[in-house]
Amino acid sequence: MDQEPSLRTSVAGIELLHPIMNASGFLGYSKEHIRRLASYGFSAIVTKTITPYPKKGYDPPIIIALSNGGLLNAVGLENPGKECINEMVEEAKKLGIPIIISVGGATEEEFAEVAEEAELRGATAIELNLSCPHAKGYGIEIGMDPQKVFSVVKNVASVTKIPVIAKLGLSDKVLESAGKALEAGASGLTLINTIKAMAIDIYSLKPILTNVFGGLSGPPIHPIAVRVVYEVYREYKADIIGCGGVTKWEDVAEFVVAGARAVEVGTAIIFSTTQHKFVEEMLDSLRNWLKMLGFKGIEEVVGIAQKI
Amino acid sequence: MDQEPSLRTSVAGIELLHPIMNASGFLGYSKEHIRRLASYGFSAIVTKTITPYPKKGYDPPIIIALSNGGLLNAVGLENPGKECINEMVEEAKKLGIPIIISVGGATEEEFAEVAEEAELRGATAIELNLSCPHAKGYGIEIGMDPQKVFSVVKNVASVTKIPVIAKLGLSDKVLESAGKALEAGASGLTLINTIKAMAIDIYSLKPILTNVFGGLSGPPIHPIAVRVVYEVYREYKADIIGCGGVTKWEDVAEFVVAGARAVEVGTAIIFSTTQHKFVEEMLDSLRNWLKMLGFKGIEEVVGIAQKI
Amino acid sequence: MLESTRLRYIVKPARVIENKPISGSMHILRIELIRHSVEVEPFNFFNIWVPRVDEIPLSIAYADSKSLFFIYRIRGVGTKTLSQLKPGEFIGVKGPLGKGFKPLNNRRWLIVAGGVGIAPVPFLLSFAIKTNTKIDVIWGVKKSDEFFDLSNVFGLKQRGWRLIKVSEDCQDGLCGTALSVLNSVSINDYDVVLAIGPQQMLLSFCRMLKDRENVYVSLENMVKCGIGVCGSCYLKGSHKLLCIDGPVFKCSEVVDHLESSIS
Amino acid sequence: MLESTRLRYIVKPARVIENKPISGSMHILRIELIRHSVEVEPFNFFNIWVPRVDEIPLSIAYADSKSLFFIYRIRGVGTKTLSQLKPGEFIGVKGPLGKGFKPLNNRRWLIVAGGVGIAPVPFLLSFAIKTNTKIDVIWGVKKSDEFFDLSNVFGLKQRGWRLIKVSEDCQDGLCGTALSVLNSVSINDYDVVLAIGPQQMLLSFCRMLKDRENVYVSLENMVKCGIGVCGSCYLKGSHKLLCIDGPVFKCSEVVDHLESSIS
Ligand SMILES: Cc1cc2nc3c(=O)[nH]c(=O)nc-3n(C[C@H](O)[C@H](O)[C@H](O)COP(=O)(O)OP(=O)(O)OC[C@H]3O[C@@H](n4cnc5c(N)ncnc54)[C@H](O)[C@@H]3O)c2cc1C
Ligand SMILES: Cc1cc2nc3c(=O)[nH]c(=O)nc-3n(C[C@H](O)[C@H](O)[C@H](O)COP(=O)(O)OP(=O)(O)OC[C@H]3O[C@@H](n4cnc5c(N)ncnc54)[C@H](O)[C@@H]3O)c2cc1C
Ligand SMILES: Cc1cc2nc3c(=O)[nH]c(=O)nc-3n(C[C@H](O)[C@H](O)[C@H](O)COP(=O)(O)O)c2cc1C
Ligand SMILES: Cc1cc2nc3c(=O)[nH]c(=O)nc-3n(C[C@H](O)[C@H](O)[C@H](O)COP(=O)(O)O)c2cc1C
Ligand code: FES
Ligand code: FES
Repeated sequence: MDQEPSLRTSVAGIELLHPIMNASGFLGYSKEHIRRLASYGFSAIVTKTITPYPKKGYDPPIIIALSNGGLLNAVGLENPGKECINEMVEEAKKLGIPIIISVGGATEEEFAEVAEEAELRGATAIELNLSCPHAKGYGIEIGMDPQKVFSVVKNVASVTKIPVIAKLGLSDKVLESAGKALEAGASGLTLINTIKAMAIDIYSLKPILTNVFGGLSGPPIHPIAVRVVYEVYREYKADIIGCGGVTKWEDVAEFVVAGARAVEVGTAIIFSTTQHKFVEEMLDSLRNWLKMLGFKGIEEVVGIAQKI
Repeated sequence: MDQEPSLRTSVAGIELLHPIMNASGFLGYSKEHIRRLASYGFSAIVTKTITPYPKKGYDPPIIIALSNGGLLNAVGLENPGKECINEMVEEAKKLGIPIIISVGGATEEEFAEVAEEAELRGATAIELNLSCPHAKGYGIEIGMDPQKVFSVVKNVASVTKIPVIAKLGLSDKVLESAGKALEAGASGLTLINTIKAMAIDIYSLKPILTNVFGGLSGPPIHPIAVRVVYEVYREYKADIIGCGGVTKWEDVAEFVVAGARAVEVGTAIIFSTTQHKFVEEMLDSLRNWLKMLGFKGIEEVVGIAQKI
Repeated sequence: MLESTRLRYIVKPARVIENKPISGSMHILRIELIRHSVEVEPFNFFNIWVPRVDEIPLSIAYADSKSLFFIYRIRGVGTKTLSQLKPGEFIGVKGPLGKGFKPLNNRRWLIVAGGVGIAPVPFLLSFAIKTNTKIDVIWGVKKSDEFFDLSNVFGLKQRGWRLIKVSEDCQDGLCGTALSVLNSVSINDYDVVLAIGPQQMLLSFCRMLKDRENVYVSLENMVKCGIGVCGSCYLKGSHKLLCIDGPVFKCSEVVDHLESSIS
Repeated sequence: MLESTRLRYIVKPARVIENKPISGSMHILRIELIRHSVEVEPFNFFNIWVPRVDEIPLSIAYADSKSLFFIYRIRGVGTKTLSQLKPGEFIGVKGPLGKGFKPLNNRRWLIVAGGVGIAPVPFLLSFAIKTNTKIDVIWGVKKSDEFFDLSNVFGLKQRGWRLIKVSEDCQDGLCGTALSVLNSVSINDYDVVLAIGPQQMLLSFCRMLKDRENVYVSLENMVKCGIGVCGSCYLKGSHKLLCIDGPVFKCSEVVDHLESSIS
């Protein structure tokens, strides 16, 4: 009997039973949310981006599906503030699952404040959201500027001992920003966030999202995300979490061979009609794939497509 | 009897019977290509990007379809050099259709050289390709840098009297680059080009395109392109040609209400099973739409979604 | 499957055909989708996009081959603006959302509706008529002028269902609240008992009938995205989301939520 | 429709099952698609992706429920590398590309194949057998060791078709070129006469039969994208593209192209 290939992986020092976690912003600011996300079978839970104080977010419509298979959102980083971290971490511990707190802020100090709370409450790691394309002052303006990335990451890494992962979005300087994040002490990178986009209703002749602009996610952005992962891995051989348009197991595989040690899934959760099985189904297929190619574990194929 | 709404439009001083032209790079470097493009019913023909001297391009695979509904290409600006402009312009004149020469170059002088040839041969206008995401030195490096955009456009505009349209791609500074292009004398803007992306085969574990990276086009990029058009129109009220993922008449309408006076269609040509009818079908639907909303012509709705 | 989910979550353009008061406190909205068609079940809801103003979850009140109908009460800015839309204006709808909840053949159902909680009932009745399920509806309102003629508005056949009206102003129908009438009904005769209306009413309902298996409520909660992403509609103490697991739940699933929501 | 076009243009992973010489100059490649299935017609071709090396247009030679077969000759780096792939290795295929060209019921066809031009013939014969069309194949080669046993390789039934072998070295079959035999055939007996092989042969063929309606050639041309975008496969003097309008054309459509390609 052949042994089943292993899907165990580690990223940024976090040990994972398998490479599939959820993407930030799909639920994730209450213990109930954590319970639901855990029931999907993710190997770790990533929370919604948490800011120090409650943030109201935009008025609906905040999330809509598009005819190109993607999702467009401008939630506006709505969250109840850092107080919710405690109950989420407790819930995750009860369930025995690693929990990564996504951290947002308008200033370096705000990032550090939430990160400290996360560490204090016993979170597994921190993901710095440096890339939201539609929350003014909280997002992509930071990730686009390698110097700002450096100082936010540095500031957070200097006050916390748990792993710090920097989440970057698509930008002209994403490669440089990635380098700066690593230099500043990030143990890993999540690539990428949504891409700024919009949709207009051609009958009422109005933009649909209340915020007018939003972030595009889902299958449309996948080939772009794979490209970013590939380029960043090629340059830095960093620990990368691939994010963007993972819908089928093949997308996970593609991210991994491009250089990701794990992936995050967002949009696909919603479109799946078998939410409580689809992670498991992807894992089965990934095992079969590794077996077919003669590999013993998924870590063997991380970045293997770089050899050309 | 109601009068049919008019689809006549003008962009960058070019009078068009209707707003739908082809996007550069879908055929377009021989008289035979022009004839075929004309047979699709476009209101103007845009050629493949022409450089002063023949350019070989990459080895196949150069263009592949993706499971997300998009197309990924790295053709490498293959073209026979500026000598082919003459026969194309002659053919277009024979067919009575405006022809826009897409111009590429590795230096400011090269852009000017092709532009002069285009004017000499009697082309209707010039589209400067400042945005190819995969042809080293010929593309997005220019469009990303507002100063370079300024000097290329300026240089070309100073040697030609026919309209100069600057084609820009997605970049952090697209708004600024658009402004610089207009300042330098561009009569219009084409927004946007493909977005840098890649695809990896998970069995052979290799990137599929010979060039590894390519440009993503088609429905996946449409909401991003609409956003760019909307932002640029909001800022400058410029003459804009919307480009990116136009597949159905609704996409044309969306671009127009965002601020475009015309659109270019690329990827959809290939996936259409009724190539010789699909422009006509879109035009019919656009007329019905305008009628339903009570407008007399498409020019009335350009940018109308800016009023929010 | 995937495609159909996606289609549900797209904001589909629609035209207002009719939009007017039908009773002292309620309005009826009739719309036609412009380019799509949808399949709807009772208790599905739609997020109604009022351009540049709001996205409002409303239960499907009735659907025929061409139109979708909604019944709503003005509560805040969103519903107020909605009520001002004129025939010919355009809106968008995201949906059908939520899980349908519909009768199998030859059942007996009891519905207890409070106020505008009546909204999904006409469509439910039309399904019941088709499946030969008998439905008794207790409809309670504060003021009698809230009543409208259920069967007339949607042309429902007067077969297989009964309406028991109850008003607190005692001007029409029985006198009291919907729940007060429930005490005099023999619950055991029904395969399904379902309440819909204000949270306080649902809480009392579930407390009254908590030991039974077949009692349901159709809940309201803060619905923002409607598609299971934003988390705003989660039920406290549960991992359920109203927008994709509901709006109909067993009392046992929501009693914690109701207890902690109503202080 | 749209979806099916897209699927054709995706590079679909495939595994090499068999890849070996079948005659003095030709190789046979048998592959299995890993995750897709395709519907193929005679004269469709596939762009075979040899990872990191090339993408090579090859005609479908035969297809059964599980496998696709190709017959090819080594010409340059691409085909050379292809010939070195071992069973178990992975490639990708884009296709089926081009328009199919298949017999209606109960026709008579004459095929004139030069060299590796024989590639699409086995699949065509399997279609002809099904549709009761009678096909005569004149297969000319330079050296007799290029011949392989058509029916054996693909297990074709020996019914409804005849093979006339012609070699320039006169070691096997008739002596001469495929076209020289054509002179002694009564063309009028056939509903369709189609030539496939080197350009020079196709040009001579079209010149010989230019006054007839039902004469076709299956052309080769520089195919890069295979999907009608890059323009490399255009026919000179025409607005046709080989990759989406061909590879089979009437002689009248391609004679200008052939004349100007061959100097
Ligand atoms: C599944 C579902 C089905 C519903 N069906 C109907 C129906 O058929 N007819 C009907 O009249 N009403 C229905 N409602 C309630 C309706 O959505 C609210 O009345 C409406 O959203 C109020 O919007 P507003 O802007 O007018 O009020 P606001 O000014 O926003 O608020 C007024 C009050 O309405 C409630 N509310 C506001 N927004 C929401 C929201 N997004 N979701 C839920 N409650 C909200 C709040 O409790 C608030 O106190 C339904 C709600 C849900 C969740
Ligand atoms: C529709 C079509 C069907 C074909 N079917 C078969 C077949 O079934 N069996 C077979 O052996 N050959 C077939 N060919 C020809 C085959 O594609 C070429 O032999 C092959 O591409 C050569 O590649 P290479 O890298 O080995 O040679 P290269 O080193 O690239 O070139 C060698 C010669 O092959 C020709 N060639 C190169 N690339 C192409 C290309 N992309 N398209 C066309 N010709 C090219 C050129 O004329 C060149 O002189 C077909 C060609 C087309 C267009
Ligand atoms: C509705 C929604 C909300 C999101 N909220 C956040 C967030 O709070 N923080 C964050 O870092 N990313 C957020 N994202 C981005 C996702 O985490 C992810 O980067 C993106 O959706 C791409 O992945 P996907 O294609 O799998 O959805 C959000 C995305 C969506 C669609
Ligand atoms: C195969 C291919 C070749 C292209 N070549 C060019 C080119 O030569 N010059 C140019 O400006 N844009 C080129 N483009 C970009 C298109 O003109 C267009 O901007 C892009 O495809 C988005 O439009 P679409 O989604 O309608 O295809 C090319 C795109 C493709 C797919
Ligand atoms: S309303 Fe957003 S998750 Fe239910
Ligand atoms: S091969 Fe590219 S157009 Fe035919």
